[in-house]
Amino acid sequence: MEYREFRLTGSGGQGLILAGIILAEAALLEGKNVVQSQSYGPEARGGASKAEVIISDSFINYPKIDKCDILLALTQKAYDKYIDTLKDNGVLIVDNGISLNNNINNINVFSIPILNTASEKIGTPMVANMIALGSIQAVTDIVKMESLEKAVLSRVPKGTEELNRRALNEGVGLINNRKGTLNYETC
Amino acid sequence: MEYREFRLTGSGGQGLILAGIILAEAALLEGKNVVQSQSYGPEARGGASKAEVIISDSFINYPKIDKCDILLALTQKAYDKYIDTLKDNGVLIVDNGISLNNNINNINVFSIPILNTASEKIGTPMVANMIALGSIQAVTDIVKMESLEKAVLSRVPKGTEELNRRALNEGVGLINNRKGTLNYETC
Amino acid sequence: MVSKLIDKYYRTDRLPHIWCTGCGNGIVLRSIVKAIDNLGLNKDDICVVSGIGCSSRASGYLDFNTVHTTHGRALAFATGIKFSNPNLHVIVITGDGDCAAIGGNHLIHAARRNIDITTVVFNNNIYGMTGGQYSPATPTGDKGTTAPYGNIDYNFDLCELAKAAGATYVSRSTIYAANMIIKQVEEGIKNKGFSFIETLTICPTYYGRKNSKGNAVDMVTHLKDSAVNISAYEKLSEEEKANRIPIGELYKRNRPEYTEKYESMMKLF
Amino acid sequence: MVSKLIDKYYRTDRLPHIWCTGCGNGIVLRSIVKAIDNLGLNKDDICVVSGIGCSSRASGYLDFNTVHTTHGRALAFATGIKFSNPNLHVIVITGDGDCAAIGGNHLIHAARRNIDITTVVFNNNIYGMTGGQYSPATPTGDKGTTAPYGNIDYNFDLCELAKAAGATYVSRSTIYAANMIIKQVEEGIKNKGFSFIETLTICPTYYGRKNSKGNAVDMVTHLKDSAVNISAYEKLSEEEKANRIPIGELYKRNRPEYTEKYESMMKLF
Amino acid sequence: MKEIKNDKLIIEKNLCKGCGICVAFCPKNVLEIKDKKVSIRDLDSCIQCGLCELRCPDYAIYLGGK
Amino acid sequence: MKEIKNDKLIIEKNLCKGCGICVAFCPKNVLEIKDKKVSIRDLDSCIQCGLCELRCPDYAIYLGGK
Amino acid sequence: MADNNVVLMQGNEACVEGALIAGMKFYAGYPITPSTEIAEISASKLPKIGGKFIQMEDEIASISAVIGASLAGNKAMTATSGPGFSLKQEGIGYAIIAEVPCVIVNVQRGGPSTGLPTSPAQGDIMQARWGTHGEHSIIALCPSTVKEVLDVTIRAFNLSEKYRTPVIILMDEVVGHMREKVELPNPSKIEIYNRKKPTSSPDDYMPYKVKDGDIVPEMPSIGEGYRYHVTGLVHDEYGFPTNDSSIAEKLITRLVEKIESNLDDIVEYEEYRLADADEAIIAYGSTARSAKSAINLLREKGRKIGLFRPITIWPSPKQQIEILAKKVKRISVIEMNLGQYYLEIDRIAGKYTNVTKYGSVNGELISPDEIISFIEED
Amino acid sequence: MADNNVVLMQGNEACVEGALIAGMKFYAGYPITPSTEIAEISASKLPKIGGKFIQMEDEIASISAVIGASLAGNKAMTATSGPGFSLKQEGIGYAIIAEVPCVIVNVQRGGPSTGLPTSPAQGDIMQARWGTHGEHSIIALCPSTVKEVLDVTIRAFNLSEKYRTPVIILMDEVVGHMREKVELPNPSKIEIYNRKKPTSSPDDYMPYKVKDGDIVPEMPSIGEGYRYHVTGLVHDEYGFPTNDSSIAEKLITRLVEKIESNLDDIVEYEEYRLADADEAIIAYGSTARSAKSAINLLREKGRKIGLFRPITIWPSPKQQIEILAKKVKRISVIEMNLGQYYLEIDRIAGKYTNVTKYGSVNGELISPDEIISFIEED
Ligand SMILES: Cc1ncc(C[n+]2csc(CCOP(=O)(O)OP(=O)(O)O)c2C)c(N)n1
Ligand SMILES: Cc1ncc(C[n+]2csc(CCOP(=O)(O)OP(=O)(O)O)c2C)c(N)n1
Ligand code: SF4
Ligand code: SF4
Ligand code: SF4
Ligand code: SF4
Ligand code: SF4
Ligand code: SF4
Ligand SMILES: [Mg+2]
Ligand SMILES: [Mg+2]
Repeated sequence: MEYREFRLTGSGGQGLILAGIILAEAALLEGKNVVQSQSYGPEARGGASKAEVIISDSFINYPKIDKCDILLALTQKAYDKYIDTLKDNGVLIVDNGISLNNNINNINVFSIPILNTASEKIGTPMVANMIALGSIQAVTDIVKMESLEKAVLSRVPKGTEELNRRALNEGVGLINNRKGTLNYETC
Repeated sequence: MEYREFRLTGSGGQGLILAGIILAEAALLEGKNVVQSQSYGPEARGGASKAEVIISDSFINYPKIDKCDILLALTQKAYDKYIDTLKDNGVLIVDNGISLNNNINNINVFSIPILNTASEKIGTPMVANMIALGSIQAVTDIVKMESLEKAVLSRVPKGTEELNRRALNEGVGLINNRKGTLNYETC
Repeated sequence: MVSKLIDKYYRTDRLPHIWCTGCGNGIVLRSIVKAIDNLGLNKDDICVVSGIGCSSRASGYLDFNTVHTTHGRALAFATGIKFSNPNLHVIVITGDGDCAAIGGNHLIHAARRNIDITTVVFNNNIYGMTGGQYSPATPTGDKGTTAPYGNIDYNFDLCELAKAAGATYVSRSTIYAANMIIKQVEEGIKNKGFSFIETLTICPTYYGRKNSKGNAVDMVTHLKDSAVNISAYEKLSEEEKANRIPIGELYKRNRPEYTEKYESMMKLF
Repeated sequence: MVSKLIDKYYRTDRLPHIWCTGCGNGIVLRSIVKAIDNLGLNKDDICVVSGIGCSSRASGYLDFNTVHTTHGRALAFATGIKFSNPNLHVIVITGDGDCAAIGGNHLIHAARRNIDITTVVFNNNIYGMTGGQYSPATPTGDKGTTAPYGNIDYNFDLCELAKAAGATYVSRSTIYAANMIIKQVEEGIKNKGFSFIETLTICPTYYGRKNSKGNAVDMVTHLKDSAVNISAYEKLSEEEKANRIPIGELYKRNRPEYTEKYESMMKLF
Repeated sequence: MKEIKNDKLIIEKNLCKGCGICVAFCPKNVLEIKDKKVSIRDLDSCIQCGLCELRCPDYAIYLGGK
Repeated sequence: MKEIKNDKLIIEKNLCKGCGICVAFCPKNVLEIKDKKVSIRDLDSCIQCGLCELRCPDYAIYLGGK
Repeated sequence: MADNNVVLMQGNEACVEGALIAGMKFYAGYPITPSTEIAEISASKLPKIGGKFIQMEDEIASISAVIGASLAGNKAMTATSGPGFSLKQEGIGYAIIAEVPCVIVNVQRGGPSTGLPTSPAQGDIMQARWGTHGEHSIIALCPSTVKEVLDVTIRAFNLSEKYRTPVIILMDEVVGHMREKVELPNPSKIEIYNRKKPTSSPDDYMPYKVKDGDIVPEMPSIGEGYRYHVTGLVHDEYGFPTNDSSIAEKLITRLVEKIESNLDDIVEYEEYRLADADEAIIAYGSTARSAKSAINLLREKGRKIGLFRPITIWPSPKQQIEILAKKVKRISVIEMNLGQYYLEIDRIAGKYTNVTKYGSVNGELISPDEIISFIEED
Repeated sequence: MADNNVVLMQGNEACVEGALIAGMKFYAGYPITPSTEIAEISASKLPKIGGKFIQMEDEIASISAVIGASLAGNKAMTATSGPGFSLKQEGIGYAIIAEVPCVIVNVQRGGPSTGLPTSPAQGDIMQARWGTHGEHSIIALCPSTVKEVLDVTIRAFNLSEKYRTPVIILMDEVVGHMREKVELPNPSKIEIYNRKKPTSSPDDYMPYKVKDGDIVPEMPSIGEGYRYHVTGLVHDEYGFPTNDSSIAEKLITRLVEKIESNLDDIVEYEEYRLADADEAIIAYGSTARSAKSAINLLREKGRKIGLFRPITIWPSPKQQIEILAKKVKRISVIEMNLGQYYLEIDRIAGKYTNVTKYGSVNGELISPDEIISFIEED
């Protein structure tokens, strides 16, 4: 039975809630069960942002995540705050601007230039969330790429479809192209 | 053990609530237990007025009156409404302007010119309540005249003491002077 | 037997009403009904909403759709009714306490939205129903059972308040000038928007008695003497104004109405 | 480290505050504190009362007696405090929603009584705390999360409302004209009676974003451009007035204050 | 309980509470209070102005034919 | 974390949220935003008018000696 | 994402969706976390279907407008959270005595007072039952999944129309804010109940008389020609205020009994792994989800434990709980408060079995681990 | 009538008298039958003793002003009836979480809604316990005679000061409006409790920290130099808002426990002819008077029956009721509602004895005859 817990973290405005929703919807398209939730409360205003997704083959009872299987962190603050909530042997996907803590053992780390790719390569920081989604897909294979694309297209504003599709694929590329080339995976 | 229930009825403005309070306070002066209550609610506005007093040697538990021992009625309306709440062998004191019902058996009736005495003899309808109190005292002897006078004097506005005392005595007189002369008592 | 007017619009089996001898409420109520008659409205299309108070008991006597709500909330209930069915003529009957004390917030917000409700305030300067406590309309210095030494509050100028809040028709009258009430209620109903009509009435039982204002006739006479038509009022000196109160149509403004604005918004789809 | 002013009057260990980047609340708050400093008041004699909202969080940052109440009720709490201890300088900090939506009734009644409370409204034209719903101060046509197609309500002129209700000092300013806030709060505190000070501020996060008003600088610039001193405003044509808003001291009146009137009444005995 | 059957002025004593408002403000002094109820003193003077009906709080007096 | 120790103008970067208000309304163009925080571009031009302090929502900039 | 009508939906969103399916045409509210999305989504959807959305000046005005709208013939709803729910209590009492159908949603957050605005709680369970003054009964429903929010909202409208009474939906922040898979029902297959309108002529209409065989009086809309009187005072069958004591007794008793005598129709609940259980948990809302997780783990450890989950929380499923109590050796009530529903369960079940409670008020959903240690320890 | 300090007094009047003895210096209210005399008498008496009376614009403003006044150092009270009591609920929650002593009187009338404004009822018993949102406990006292109104009001102030919590006085219309003999206590002999003020310097003062050995934190008045922050949000010991879950748990639990762990001090009750009883009535307020009459008559007929009368109605006298339940073969709960306190008694006593109920909602005091026939029949 598959049961995977995702925590996407960063700052407000990076579109992580939307990313969480899209990830959940993609899983839904494949007939899976999902629960998506996000942080409300003072943090939500302060600039921090957190979205959580559980994907499972069977019905999800307890809807909260304590420790997660996959942690995405787009800011140093988010990384510092949430790194301890990643399970042993969990997957960490971080923007490569973030300096990693030394105590991260038994964790699969993917440090990739998400923000940079967004602003430099695609030309807008707005799509960092899509790049992140692509990278999550590539690392975890939790949903098929078609499902993810379909979910993205149903959620993004008209006229931005191509841009977002490109970002998604860039995210996949960031993972696939660096696989084997660097050795962060286990540190 | 003495336990007596009084119901004073008439129309608003006749001062029957005050009369009830004074009667209760007079009893209090003699160390008795009392409960006084009055009608609130729509009747209180409509012009009808009702005050109830229970006087007892011992503590009064149930504070309401169902059937009363003594009924005072100053208006026809009040008489019609409450006559059935008088106990068998109860005492009825009515203004003589009120036409009595034929079915009043086993009742001691005192039909006396309360309103007339107030306006004609004393010169103000305002003191009808005091006359009524005097008549109640004379009929029932429930409290001593001194106690009643004392209670009256502590409640009426300064400058009206004499007027009220006179009215009280007129009330006593209305009973004493007619005793034996007419035969309403049992009809 | 009652007059044709009363017979046509009242639930006559509920008469006589509960109001005290000389209470002015009956006069205001008849004036409202007369205005409705003059306009020839269909009884089924009228909804009268009231709060809680002596005045608010009025709704029970009228043969319209009548809703006797909670204390102070008549305008909020009425907003739900009018917004739900904009075809209804919604008239709110309220007291000075109901409307301006506990209900003050709903008054200013209904006025702000300019929702098409005609509000008639029975201002007797007191809380009648509960036995004579001072209200936000009790003149400073006057007594109430909760102001035994004289009220230290200032009283609202309710018309100024309604105007500042956004009402589009604002007027005042007295039970002496009952014909003026009739006219104003007609205008208020015709105004597509929030109409605020203050009627000065009398509570001989509490306000009158507490303040030695004499009997009902004395109190009506006082209203007659102190009320001055707005046009004449404006010409008075400040000194003369002090003991006078302006009556008449005090303010009008043109502004699209709330439910109509909503209907146009719905047409966008 | 902070400036001497901030250090003297703020609970500096609670900084940085929770407000968003560019939120105007901090500017208004500093202005209030500066006014207090100018007046040389004793910190122990000041009680700041606020309701619920982003703006109402202000009380927590100030080193006075501070009471953060329930939504809309700050003025009612403040009335109890001031009436209990008339020696206190009571300042109410409130938002447009807190003060004019749920709290509207307490506003008009505090004004009516002319109780000596200085009320500073942080008007950002929106419910900030709950995420951008329209408020009674959101201009007609503007958007909020509950007005996705544009707000069809009219917004209050809060100063007109406070005046009509009985306030004895009424003024308006903007965060651009922060020196004016300082002056007005000084005057408001000095006024023995109910003072109502509306400060126009900005919520870039919700009102700004929902209505494409640009960033904080754009929004402050807009305030700068649209606010006109009352004396100049009165000389404008109706057309010119349409997109302008008058600032300055709008209204003053002399009237005995509530707690003083009560004190004199007590002297009767 | 209608007291006076006439075409001019009808009184419903049942409803009258005797406040005296109609009496006080009748321009022609047509009315009076008798036994705490309104009563017609001088029907002939009545000009059917309707002011008594307009101001009676209890709907106890009204013009005939109305 | 005080950036510039001078007697004229003190900046507390910790508190600055980079809104740009002080920058935009400084009459002498003394300030700029760098790395999302306020920064002094040209201290010499500063006339110590205090407007930046007056309008900084975050108390992150103030005149020296204050 | 409309494939197969399976969508990802937030609890608050599902509430609006259910309301619209049930026929909601009117929403009046005042924003408050964590219920605000219900207002926001209603504001966006209602104008498109000819429905009315209004943001009122406060919660009191909101419930008042909702009652007015319902009297005028619209199915109406309002949503709020604790502080606003407290303010609506007087209005709820009016809807009860005047028998005005309407739906009140309370997405529970931490309390008392402004409390913990963004954290979940189940602290308003007893308030929902007893918050308004005077003798009364109430219907309150408590969904546990997003799909169930949708279903329960439809049911809330149906029950309110059928019993002419306000129905309360008690969510908690977790359920209100989480997104989950929802299979949209086929609207044509859903039973929608509409208030019964009078068929007699207006002249014969007695607005507060229950016809033989009916549960409640028939209810026309304002403007349909039945001009009747509505009041929050005790009233007779004609709708007019009275102080008559026998009428008063009859009215208040009828209002209570129309609910308490129809438990079979009103009460809904779920039994989870109870068939062979010798021990049970009672939980509702999001806490019931944690309880299920806990039960699955406890079962793995060999304990015969199951869950009884009231969906209708008021009136409580008395009979079912009594039967359960006679069967199991222990019932544990788990809730995000310090033991509110526990009081009801203890009263019903305490005569027959051991009733224990576990609660917390820390603003966090009780976890399966907490439940397991409570069950194993105690 | 001041002889021997024995006076005739109305229940509502005795309430003011008691409040003044207890040190009330502030009253804010909004008129409502049958509580209005409390406002009227306060308005007349307070200015004479340097106290403050204010009529606020509504009940919400009244409870708010009362809380403000208490924070400013005055003992403060407000009085109302059902509809107004519903409106005060949010404010009561604030007083609970911010720990502001104050007294709220509810003179109960018929409900729900505007109900039966001038008739007695006991329909707000559960509302007093649960009317405000969020987890909390409450103290509510229920006097039965006019003299007891006076005593209970003094006690209400004392308890509110001691436990820094709002205390509710639940009268009913009968007790509020009747006049009865009252022996005025010698004020010098009455124990008056005043909130404990901080002795430490303002710098060391932690407004929401309970010192060792104390029940509640010390409380200065606004203006005395302790500048602290008061909030209705969950807060830490410094008084500032926090979302920290352990602090939240600790705060809410402490607020509940300061009441629930001090039952010995808080709970007051009367036992009437219970010594040899094998059957008992539980009743409170005016109904308990009828019950005593009934018991006396039943005793004459040979039944060994007695009365247990809770004066502290919340928290309920659990221990005493449990002991009673183990002793008697039947407990009958008699109240002017359809069985509210019955639920509490049934929960506590139902495990040990047969608990039955008799109630009415007709706006009339239950008579001894009714009670007798219920007891004899059932
Ligand atoms: C919530 C609530 N608070 C208070 C009351 C008591 N009450 C009933 S009517 C009234 C005041 C009525 O005054 P007003 O509106 O001026 O009407 P009037 O009786 O003078 O016509 C009050 C305070 C109530 N019924 N409900
Ligand atoms: C009784 C109650 N209703 C609603 C809320 C939710 N609420 C909190 S703040 C707020 C509005 C704040 O708007 P405003 O007063 O303008 O302050 P801002 O956040 O814009 O500064 C609302 C509706 C609440 N806390 N309590
Ligand atoms: S109390 Fe006053 S307002 Fe009420 S009916 Fe009597 S006179 Fe009219
Ligand atoms: S949401 Fe708006 S008002 Fe609130 S802190 Fe942010 S900018 Fe300021
Ligand atoms: S109609 Fe005119 S003249 Fe005739 S009685 Fe009436 S008021 Fe007098
Ligand atoms: S005005 Fe009406 S109630 Fe008054 S005396 Fe005349 S007829 Fe009678
Ligand atoms: S003090 Fe004046 S000149 Fe200097 S930086 Fe600030 S705003 Fe610019
Ligand atoms: S105004 Fe203040 S917060 Fe904004 S950029 Fe300047 S220093 Fe930073
Ligand atoms: Mg009035
Ligand atoms: Mg705002």
